[in-house]
Amino acid sequence: MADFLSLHNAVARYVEDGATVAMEGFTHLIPFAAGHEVIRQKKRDLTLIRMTPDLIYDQLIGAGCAKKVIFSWGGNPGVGSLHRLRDAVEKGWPCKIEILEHSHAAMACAFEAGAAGLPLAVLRGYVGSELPNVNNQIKFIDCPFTGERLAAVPSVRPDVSIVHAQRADRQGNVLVEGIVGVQKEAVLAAKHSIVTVEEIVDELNAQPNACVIPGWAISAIAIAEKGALPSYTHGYYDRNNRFYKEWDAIARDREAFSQWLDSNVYNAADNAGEKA
Amino acid sequence: MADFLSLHNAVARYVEDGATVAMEGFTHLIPFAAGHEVIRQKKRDLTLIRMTPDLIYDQLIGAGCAKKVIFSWGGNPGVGSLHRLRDAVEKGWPCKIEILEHSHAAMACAFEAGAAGLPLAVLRGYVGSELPNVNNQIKFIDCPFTGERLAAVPSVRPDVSIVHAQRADRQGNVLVEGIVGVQKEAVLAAKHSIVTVEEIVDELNAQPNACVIPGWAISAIAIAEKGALPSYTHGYYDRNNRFYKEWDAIARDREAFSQWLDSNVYNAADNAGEKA
Amino acid sequence: MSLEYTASEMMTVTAARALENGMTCFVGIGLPSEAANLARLTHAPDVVLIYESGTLQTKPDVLPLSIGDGELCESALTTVSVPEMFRYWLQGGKVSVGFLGTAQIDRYANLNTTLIGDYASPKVRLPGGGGAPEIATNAGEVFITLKHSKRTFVKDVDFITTLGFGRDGKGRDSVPNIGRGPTRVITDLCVMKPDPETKELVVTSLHPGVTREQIIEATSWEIRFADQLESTPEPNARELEVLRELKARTDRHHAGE
Amino acid sequence: MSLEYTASEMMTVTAARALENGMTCFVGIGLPSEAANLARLTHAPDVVLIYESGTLQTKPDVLPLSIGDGELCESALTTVSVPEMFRYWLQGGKVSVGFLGTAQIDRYANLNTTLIGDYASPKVRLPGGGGAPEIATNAGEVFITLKHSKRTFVKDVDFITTLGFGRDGKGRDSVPNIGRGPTRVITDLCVMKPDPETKELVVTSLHPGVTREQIIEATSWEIRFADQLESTPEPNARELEVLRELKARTDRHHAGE
Repeated sequence: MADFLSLHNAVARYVEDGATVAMEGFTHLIPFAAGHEVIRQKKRDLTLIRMTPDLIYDQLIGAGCAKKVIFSWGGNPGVGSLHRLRDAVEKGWPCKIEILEHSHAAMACAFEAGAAGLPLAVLRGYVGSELPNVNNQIKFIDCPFTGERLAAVPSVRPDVSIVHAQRADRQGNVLVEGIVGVQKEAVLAAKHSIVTVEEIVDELNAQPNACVIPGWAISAIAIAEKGALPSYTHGYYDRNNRFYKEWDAIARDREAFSQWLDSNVYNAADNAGEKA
Repeated sequence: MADFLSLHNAVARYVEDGATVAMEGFTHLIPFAAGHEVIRQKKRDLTLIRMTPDLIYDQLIGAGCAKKVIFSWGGNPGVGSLHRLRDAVEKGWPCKIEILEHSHAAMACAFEAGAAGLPLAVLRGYVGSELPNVNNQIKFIDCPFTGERLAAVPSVRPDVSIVHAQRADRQGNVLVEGIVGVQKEAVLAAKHSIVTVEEIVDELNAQPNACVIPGWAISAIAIAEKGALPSYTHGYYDRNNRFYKEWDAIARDREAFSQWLDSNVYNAADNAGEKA
Repeated sequence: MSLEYTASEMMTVTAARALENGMTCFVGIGLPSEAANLARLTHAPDVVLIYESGTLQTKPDVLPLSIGDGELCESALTTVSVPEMFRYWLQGGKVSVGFLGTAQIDRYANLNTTLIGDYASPKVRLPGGGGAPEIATNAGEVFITLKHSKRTFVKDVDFITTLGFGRDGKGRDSVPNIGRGPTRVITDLCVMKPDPETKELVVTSLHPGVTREQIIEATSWEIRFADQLESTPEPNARELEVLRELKARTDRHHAGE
Repeated sequence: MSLEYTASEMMTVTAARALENGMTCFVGIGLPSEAANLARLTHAPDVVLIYESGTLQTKPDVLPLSIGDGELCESALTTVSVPEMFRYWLQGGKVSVGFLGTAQIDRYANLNTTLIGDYASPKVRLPGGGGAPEIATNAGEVFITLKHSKRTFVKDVDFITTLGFGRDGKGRDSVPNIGRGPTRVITDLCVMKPDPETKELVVTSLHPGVTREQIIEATSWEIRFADQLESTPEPNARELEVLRELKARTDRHHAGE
């Protein structure tokens, strides 16, 4: 049964220095408020897993929280590069980070396998790609029935997964609606999980086959109103596309980035997501 | 894009003698009307795949349509045995049939793998069970990352899958709601697919994450009102539990069974599902 | 004050009491389903019931006849696909206890639901494994409930459909990522638990009024009794009332169309 | 009658025309998304657009900035999880064409979106593979669209993120269950197709007003031209009108909060 905690307490309890953390949300429902809380609590040496690092990981990397990033597409969608990620990879600022790079298909399968309790995911993937040359976690197996060569990757099983969702009921059951990404898989694959929600309601009013994560499969629930901004929450508010474009200029410059971080994260309450 | 056909024409076009056929529906949405049409058209030598053979396969087997059954639980749920299945396996009436037996977990994974276009499914399964001794399609592989021994089974990829669903829109998109079983997987895993529906509507009115199978992933759609009876269609009609209990006596006796088949299938229109 | 109750009611109530509030239980149809729902309606309102049809956290008002009755879906928190049920919820380690019935059980709690006789030409063909083989290995532990008889309690099952502790009691030793297996067997006569060393089933508790002889008579192997043999507590009035109402509602429901 | 249009519009219209009505297209963000939606709004109303965010058969009214904008979900037939998208729909063989952009392409249509320079210490770190590596091998065929320049059209990519035809043109030979790969590349100057034998990209059609010299100038390898070199048909008035309205709607939409 999930505990209802403040975002501060949830992050303090479950995100330890050195932990492997997956903050998921495929463009939609990105847990920015929680990410900012991780920055404020100055967590260090995190291994950050995420299919699409996006601005949230750019911010975490720029703030010095990460020692390693496992990902499959690290850009500012529709805008360009993640300059903080690039600065860390290319120039080691604020610290050198290691990267482990996959394709989306492999990471999606790895989250699925993690949720399914398996040690590996098998896919028809990486054919002719040079990614297996630079990622020693990509192996190949032969199908015992057909002899076909298939790719295998380790499943994703984070210490903590953090996702954002529309709402929880008072038993901690969570409804995720719209672009559901790998959020459910991230929660189920992890040892611990934090779900931030827009609101807590008496009744979820979910359809029979809705994506609902039961409270007993979640460690902590924290309210974070507008906790996904500048990404969006289907049914609650739209994506702030303008901020995504503005981020390009902020992140290009170490100074501008540090100032932004001071004003919008360090010196903000834990509902900072609202202002992003 | 799915063709809208009569049930007769859909079965005539896609179910060939000797074909591998999956009629799915996990207790819910069992495609009885379509099964009866297969019996009426006297299809022979079918390899029938289904997790829970249920009455529909008992009838097909008793009618002499099957040469092989691949399954994981062959009973009359909550009532007892499938007497036609037993008579065929134990005494070869009306013909000897071969069986290939799995666990639910393995078959569910095999349908999933079939939908995913893979040749095999990998699961943590069959540990200590003697099923691998009698089913040579169960193999074991070693995880290349952890060394753990895991079970592998071939994926299910039928020539034809037949499922029943609530409704289709005029573009052939189908909504499946409630206990969705492996229906979507069966359709996606098959070379051809027939979906029978209660009705065709202008708008599906589906929720954002509803189980909807697009028309372009289906071969044929046929209207079969009450086409799942004596099983049920969530939102349309209930399960006829009484008939499931009555079936025990009908199926115990070859004569009683043959008479039932004459009255309710051979001499019935293709909406026979209604009377079952 | 003593209440009137049947041996079958005694079995169901005892099985129900095995479930603790807050457990997550993967429920087999029939006796396990009856016991699990009785638990939910009495001492364990927050027990989470999962059926293999994909219904998560369901609260049926009547007992389902099949594993996928409409009642299960309508009263569930949500309903997932069957592959997801087996992959994410069972294999993913979210189930604390699997509650199973069986046709045959042996002294090492191996279950046979496949056949009596020889596989190639069976004397009796049974329905098969269903969800049990992986429930028994992927759930945290397993409870088993069935009626006690010489026909069902055999020394060695004809076929191990579902692992208890194997042919020699060592079937789970050094297997990674496997549950604890059967931790108790509840019958209409007694409760049995595996010996901590040998894993052979041992009677640990006699139901009220049942004698050792009755159990010896109903078991095909030389059954052992625990040194500290307990007496199973009787059903209380509320348990019997709730169970009888549940069964009456269920009968009325299933008699209809 | 000749219409005024830009090279960029010429590219988008040509890319759009490559999509046939009824095709099932896995759409990359940016130029492919623009072309695919133009196709849907003009000659191919029944083209099925799929985005890797899980949105199946979507009909956005404005172009998404990201691959997962709300617009995509709201106008989709349904939205599935990302694992299901890659497993059932792409790997399951339901996609007839993958429509990709890229940062770098080489003469064998291999794509690089990983980095410029050396992997350990890159000169420029690019976003990475995303969905492309498996779109390129699991879709029936692949269309690629990008602007033509010496920087983007290189003899050998620094890194093969996504297979075209490999370092020697034989990368797909005797690989089971693999799509046909890139069948056309559409730029702002021309259309290229792989030579049926060698798989080297060959210019098959020049856009109106473009010279061979311009293409040679904008390509880092000694580009070949087909014997039967065609002239790409000009955009028509309706295509230009629909495209311009789409882009105007999109700009207005993304300028807002």
